[in-house]
Amino acid sequence: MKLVYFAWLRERVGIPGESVTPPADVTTVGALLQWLKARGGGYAEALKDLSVVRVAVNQEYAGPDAPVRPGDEVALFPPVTGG
Amino acid sequence: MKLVYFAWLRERVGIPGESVTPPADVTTVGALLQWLKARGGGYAEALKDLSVVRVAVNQEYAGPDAPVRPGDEVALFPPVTGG
Amino acid sequence: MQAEDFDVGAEIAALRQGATGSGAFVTFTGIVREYSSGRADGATSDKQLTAMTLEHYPGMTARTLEAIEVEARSRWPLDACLIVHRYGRLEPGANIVLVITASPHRLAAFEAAEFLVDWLKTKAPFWKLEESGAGGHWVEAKAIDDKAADRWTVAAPGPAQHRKAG
Amino acid sequence: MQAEDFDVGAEIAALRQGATGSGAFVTFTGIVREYSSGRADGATSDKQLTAMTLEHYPGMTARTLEAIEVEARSRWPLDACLIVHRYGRLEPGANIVLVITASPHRLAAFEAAEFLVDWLKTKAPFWKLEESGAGGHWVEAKAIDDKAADRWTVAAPGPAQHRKAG
Repeated sequence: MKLVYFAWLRERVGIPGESVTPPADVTTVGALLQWLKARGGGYAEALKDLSVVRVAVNQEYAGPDAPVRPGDEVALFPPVTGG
Repeated sequence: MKLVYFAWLRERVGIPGESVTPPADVTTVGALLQWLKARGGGYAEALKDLSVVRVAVNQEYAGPDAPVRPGDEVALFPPVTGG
Repeated sequence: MQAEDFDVGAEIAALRQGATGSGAFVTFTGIVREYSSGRADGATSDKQLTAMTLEHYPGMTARTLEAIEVEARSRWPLDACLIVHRYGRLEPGANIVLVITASPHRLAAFEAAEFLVDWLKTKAPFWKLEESGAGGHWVEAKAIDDKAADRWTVAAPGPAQHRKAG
Repeated sequence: MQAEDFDVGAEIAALRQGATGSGAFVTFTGIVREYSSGRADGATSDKQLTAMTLEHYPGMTARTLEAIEVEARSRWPLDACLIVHRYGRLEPGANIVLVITASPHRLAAFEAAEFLVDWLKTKAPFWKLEESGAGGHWVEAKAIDDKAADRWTVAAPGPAQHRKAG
């Protein structure tokens, strides 16, 4: 699974993206966020307030119950501020 | 009093404007329109449906009860269609 | 108002010089269509236009445009606004009218531009004569334009409040 | 989306070539302001900006802009519409975003442009980093933008109906 991070979430995690292999029971966006957060350090810092974390799976917005699978591109970022 | 006409109202009256001296009892926009209409011909044709006639006195929109005085510039025209 | 054409890009660029606090610029450009805009009674008419002639009432036009601009500035926080309206004989595709608004707030810029166009359509003394193969035809005022203009006659203290009701 | 600047006048002119049936063109241009836009909590901050950096998510941005345009075209009768959004480091006064809509109907052109900007602000994956003397600061999303975007999530069969409720 490919993870990508943007804006202050990228800064807090410390890298723009990475490949990860979460445990088999991590099958939803919500579970993935909890698993990442449990890594501590920059991850815990970046994900401490999930109300300001948005997720896109394969470049489509996805809620906490949306499925994630090996091979997906999962993006984590703050609420958007373009325009 | 100076009268000016625009658009199809001008075409029906047949002239772009004129100086008139209405009787002393013509003191309002409404009375002026009735007096002009009574002239017949192009005036009667132009003023037959007053719901589509707009009036400006000294370049400000004016209703039927607005006063008109000697020296005023009174414009008669259809509802505007610019923009 | 003017008979000459205008350059939308140049007008925007000029306005931007004087509105450095603004993040939002909205423009409306009205141009002569190729086909008649239909009749006021809703009947469709697809007459191909050869030209559109805009008649206006010079002294009153200037006063009205000024009054409309003052009103818009009193209602919205505008750093700049511009109204250019042409008159005379114009061919299909030609510019008729340009409205530009600049504000720190995009909703204000949008609303002020809509307001200016709605008021232009219902208050500024311009009249359109469409020319087609069938001859000349004075465009009739549309009820929908009066309705659009009426949106702004209810007390509208600001963009947010106005929108809240939407 | 692009890093390069755009020319509003040239973009309008190009769009007009392909929209000869349209009488109404609306543009929205967003530019980098000279001062910080304030914090999401409403606290005012008048920090003078030295630059604004726009980060984006390339693949998703393209998909989102396309989806937003398709949605606008399904809701309003548009002859043409254009979205240009820049990314990278931009200085005060620089163009950020351009939206143009063309329609036979001015209300449709206005509403579609507002819709596109509202959706851009709340859905397109761009993030603004303001740089000032005090360092870098990620702009926070504003509740007012969500509210503006929410205007369009109620069933809105067309401009007239939407406005009627206003």
